[in-house]
Amino acid sequence: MLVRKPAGGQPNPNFVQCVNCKKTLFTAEFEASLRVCQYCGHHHRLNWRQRVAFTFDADSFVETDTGISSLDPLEFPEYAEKHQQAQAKTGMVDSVICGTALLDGRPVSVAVSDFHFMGGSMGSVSGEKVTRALERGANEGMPVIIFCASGGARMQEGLLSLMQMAKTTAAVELCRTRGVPYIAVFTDPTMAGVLASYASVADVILAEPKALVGFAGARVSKQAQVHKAPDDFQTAEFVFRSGMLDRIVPRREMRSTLVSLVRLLGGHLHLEAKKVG
Amino acid sequence: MLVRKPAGGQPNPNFVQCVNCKKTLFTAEFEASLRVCQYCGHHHRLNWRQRVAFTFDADSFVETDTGISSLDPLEFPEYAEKHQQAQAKTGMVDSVICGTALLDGRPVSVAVSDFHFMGGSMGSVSGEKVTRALERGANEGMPVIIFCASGGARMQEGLLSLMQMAKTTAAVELCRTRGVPYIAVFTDPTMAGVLASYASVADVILAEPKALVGFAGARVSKQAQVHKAPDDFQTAEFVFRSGMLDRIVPRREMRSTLVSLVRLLGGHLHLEAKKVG
Amino acid sequence: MAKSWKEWEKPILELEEGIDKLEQLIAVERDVEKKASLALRAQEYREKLHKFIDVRYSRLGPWEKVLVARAETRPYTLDIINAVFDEFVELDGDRRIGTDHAVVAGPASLEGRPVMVVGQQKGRNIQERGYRNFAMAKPEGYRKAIRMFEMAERFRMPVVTIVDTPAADPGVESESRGISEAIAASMLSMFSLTVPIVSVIIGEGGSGGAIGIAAANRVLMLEHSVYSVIPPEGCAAILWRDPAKGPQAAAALKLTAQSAHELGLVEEVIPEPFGGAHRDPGETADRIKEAMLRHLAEVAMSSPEAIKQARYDRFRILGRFSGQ
Amino acid sequence: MAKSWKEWEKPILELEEGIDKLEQLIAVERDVEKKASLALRAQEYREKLHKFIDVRYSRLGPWEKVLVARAETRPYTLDIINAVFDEFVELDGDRRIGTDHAVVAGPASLEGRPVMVVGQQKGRNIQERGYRNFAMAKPEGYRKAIRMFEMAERFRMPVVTIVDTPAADPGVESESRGISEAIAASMLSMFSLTVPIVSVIIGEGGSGGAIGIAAANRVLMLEHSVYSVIPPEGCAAILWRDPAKGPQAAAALKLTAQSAHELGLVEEVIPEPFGGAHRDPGETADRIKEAMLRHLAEVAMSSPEAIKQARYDRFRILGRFSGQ
Ligand SMILES: [Zn+2]
Ligand SMILES: [Zn+2]
Repeated sequence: MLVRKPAGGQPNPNFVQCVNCKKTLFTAEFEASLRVCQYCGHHHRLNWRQRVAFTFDADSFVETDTGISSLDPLEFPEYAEKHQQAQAKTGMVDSVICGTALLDGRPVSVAVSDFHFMGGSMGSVSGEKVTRALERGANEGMPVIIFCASGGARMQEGLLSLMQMAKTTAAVELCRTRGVPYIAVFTDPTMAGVLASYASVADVILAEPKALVGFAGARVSKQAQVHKAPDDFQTAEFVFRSGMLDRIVPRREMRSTLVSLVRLLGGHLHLEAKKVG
Repeated sequence: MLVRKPAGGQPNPNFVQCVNCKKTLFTAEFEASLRVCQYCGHHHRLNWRQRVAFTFDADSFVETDTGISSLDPLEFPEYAEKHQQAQAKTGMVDSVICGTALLDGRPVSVAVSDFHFMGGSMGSVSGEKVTRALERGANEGMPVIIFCASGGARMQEGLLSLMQMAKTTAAVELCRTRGVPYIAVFTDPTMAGVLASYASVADVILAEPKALVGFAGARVSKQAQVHKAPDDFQTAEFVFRSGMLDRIVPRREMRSTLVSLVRLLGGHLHLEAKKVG
Repeated sequence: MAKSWKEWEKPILELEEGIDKLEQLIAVERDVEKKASLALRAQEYREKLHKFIDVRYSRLGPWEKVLVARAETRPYTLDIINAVFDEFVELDGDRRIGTDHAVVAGPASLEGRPVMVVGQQKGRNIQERGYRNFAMAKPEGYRKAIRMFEMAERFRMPVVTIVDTPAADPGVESESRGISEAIAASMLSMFSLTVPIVSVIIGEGGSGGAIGIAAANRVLMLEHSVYSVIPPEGCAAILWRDPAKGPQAAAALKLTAQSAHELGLVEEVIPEPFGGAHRDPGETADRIKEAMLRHLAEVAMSSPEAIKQARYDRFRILGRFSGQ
Repeated sequence: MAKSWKEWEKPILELEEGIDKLEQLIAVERDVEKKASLALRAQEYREKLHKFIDVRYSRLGPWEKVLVARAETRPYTLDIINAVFDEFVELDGDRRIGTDHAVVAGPASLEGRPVMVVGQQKGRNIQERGYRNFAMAKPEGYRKAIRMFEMAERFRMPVVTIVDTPAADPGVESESRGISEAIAASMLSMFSLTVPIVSVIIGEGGSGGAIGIAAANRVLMLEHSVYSVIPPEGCAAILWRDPAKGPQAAAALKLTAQSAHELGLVEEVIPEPFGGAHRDPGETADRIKEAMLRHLAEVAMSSPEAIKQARYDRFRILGRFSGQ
């Protein structure tokens, strides 16, 4: 997270420090540049509210499916406490928020994963929300946009978390059958069980620069083969070279890129909507 | 080709020499082992009659589409002469023979390319025959088996030959749409325009051991990158490692493998035929 | 709690060795009385062994299940395939870049009916393990599986998948060829099929590596197999920074077939023969075959579109949360 | 017959240089009479040049067409894309192993209507040529194209392909990743679509590399583009063991747009502006756009299934033989 520069013991809210280059930035400028460092270009992690604000038409986002919340089906050690702490810290019910929004006036179905909530891990609730976002798009003919930020499946819900990989992927298949475009955006980090399910089978995949993207924890996959790993292993840039991404999009161009993609790939939905209306 | 061993100036028909290890073989044993050398295992090239005899139920092959023959649409230098020589040498009209046959009692649609006819090259006539074999399978619900043996497209028919790549591939798509299995067998050699069209998009691809299989003439593709090419570059074994083949099948097991595949992949056709009958 | 299969099997092996030795003595003993006495002792040993195995296998803990599921004496996928199917033609290749011997696949005949089989294959010795990559499939393996699924759809063949993997391959090369995409695309392909799919977990159902080929209409598990979102050692390393606490993690993760069944995540737990699948692979295969046939027949009662929808619905309801 | 573009362009370049020099002289000349006389000469030169170009480009032989089609001053695919479409979002990746900059692809807006574009891109200087691999697509490029074709089908977008390649990449790595399969699978994918497909050959239509993305409902060729089963040099090397006999081979192969049209293999030859596409890329793009819109509209008149069938029928009849 951002470390506010201490000034006389108290953090000064007018300044922030870049987590990458450690330079001091004016908070106002930093926010105006969408929390991208003006010196090194580092894209700082966003919470879901910032992501929504930076992406969709002003005040157009309507959160849905707010009523569902997590249980502790396995009575997993310390899960209940950790989960409550995450709720208190973020003000979120779980790691994914879903809803609808307008993008340059066009309705889209949205899910945003927030890494600040238990590392964005996917359990029953976040899997359900992603599924509902995809189903809403499929059923109502709205393009689906999902911002990924996750360490993977949430081990504290055991096999139930693993099942979310299949469930969300099934919902992607539904979008394909219905001809509804689904765009995923990989933000830092997009890993493991999320990457190996709904994230990787989007029609179009965008990523923020330098985002960590990979299947196995870097430790695991480098262990045996560290000599083979390029310097930028498991970054968006590496994954792009591997053919898994469509574009690496700087944050300031993300909204306009999504606007174009939704207009071009969702054109048939627009036409059909017109016919009906 | 096989060189008969001269004995007192006259070739002795009781002996042949292996083109690979140069050992002398009894003609009768050589034929009984399907023209595979007993010493080095070299699979000698077959003409289409041998291929049919070694593969399908005895006397079950019925040649079709015998009426079509080549023109010289580009009036290409020396094409007419070369084509006539090939006809005289092989007794074939062009490089591909098509028809129907039984395989362990089950009807199949068949095409066999014969390398002895102008290197098995694909012009208008062979492209048409392959297309008809695939269409017959698609329309009549018969699995399709094609034995490939070709240097590629026939340049003497220019762009018309290139169009056969698309035409034959379209017929494969028809088989897919109709749920008719199509099995290709790569024999020595399967190259260029044939490999880059109907051959490579078969449902199942078998190959004879050591068959030459590749896109570019070995000279072209090795030119710049000779250091990168493995020793078995453009052999069936290399192509298998590259994930392009299902199995390398020794000739003595080819028939039984095809029998199993036709029975297992064509089971639904059988059931439907039963329902009708 | 035993940390390894070897340690855990020790008492059984010792009893078996004892019986072997007694049998040898009996064979060379000429004195009739002594022979009878030795035979009696052998019988006692046998009963003791039987009872020991019985007790042990009727109350296996989660970690012991992990040990059994990973045992190298356990029947592997090809053992099951060879015993269950009348015929199997292995096919290969992802039509992209390579072969993957961690995945075996191809059409097979099940009681005379064609099915498409895809499974993960472990190796029994060092050479085999290298060749099979410890049953850790690479992208090529999942893409080969997708080819088979697509063929099954075209040729109206029910699909059977056999799961036995610690995980998908986590290597640098697998990352660079899109192991994540391959797993996801494999599930996506399975969800697109209108033919029945039945998956059987016969040993280790290792997280993404397993679910990648287990998006089925019915998922069955052998009694002592396990199915987990993360290897227990990995979980322990993250939670307690101590991979040796695998046994505790195994308990927390609820990774047994019984737990999965209670959570409603698998349709049936297939009982293993006395003392585990490895003590009677033939009987194990028979039971798998019976369950496989029954579930395939049940799924096949529906129309193609309904089969696809049922698969969607099966997974759609998985997850536990409060509220709507 | 000129063996290279440079040699062949020499007289034009000399005339143009002459005119340039005269213009410079005129600019600095103060004597009015001399100025007028120089202007007259410049005008004569200009007329001579115009006439020379006119004569030359109205009777280009097959080999000269090859030279023009390969000219590095010719508009390339991205030049055409940028001029023809209101918007273009380049997408990338084969979702298998890599990127391929010889192929550019993505959704675009054609007069406000979404279309999917796939084209082959040459490079103009050494760096660009390396980056674009001389527009020789690798398996990754064809597999990226397939992704785009499949998206176009799902999202009901007409497809436009732009062909300009000497050949598919013949390297060892392309072989090991299945360049043949990739080309064939790309055609197979195109034949499966129910949306309209129009292909435009703007420069070199190089054998398998070209047809791999040209299995379209309509195939259009720029007036001086070529389309051939084999590069003429390669043909000459095989036929006469002399690659330098490319010009003779070019004639034998009948590789011009006009020949292809006469053989019924392309629907329309798009006339190039005076002196070739490279002398007015804007006008060239306008003409391509007009033809593209017209053919797309014609194809789109049919139902989706009829569009697919029409594509099948278009290729089904290609070939010349006697008998039935
Ligand atoms: Zn910085
Ligand atoms: Zn030999």
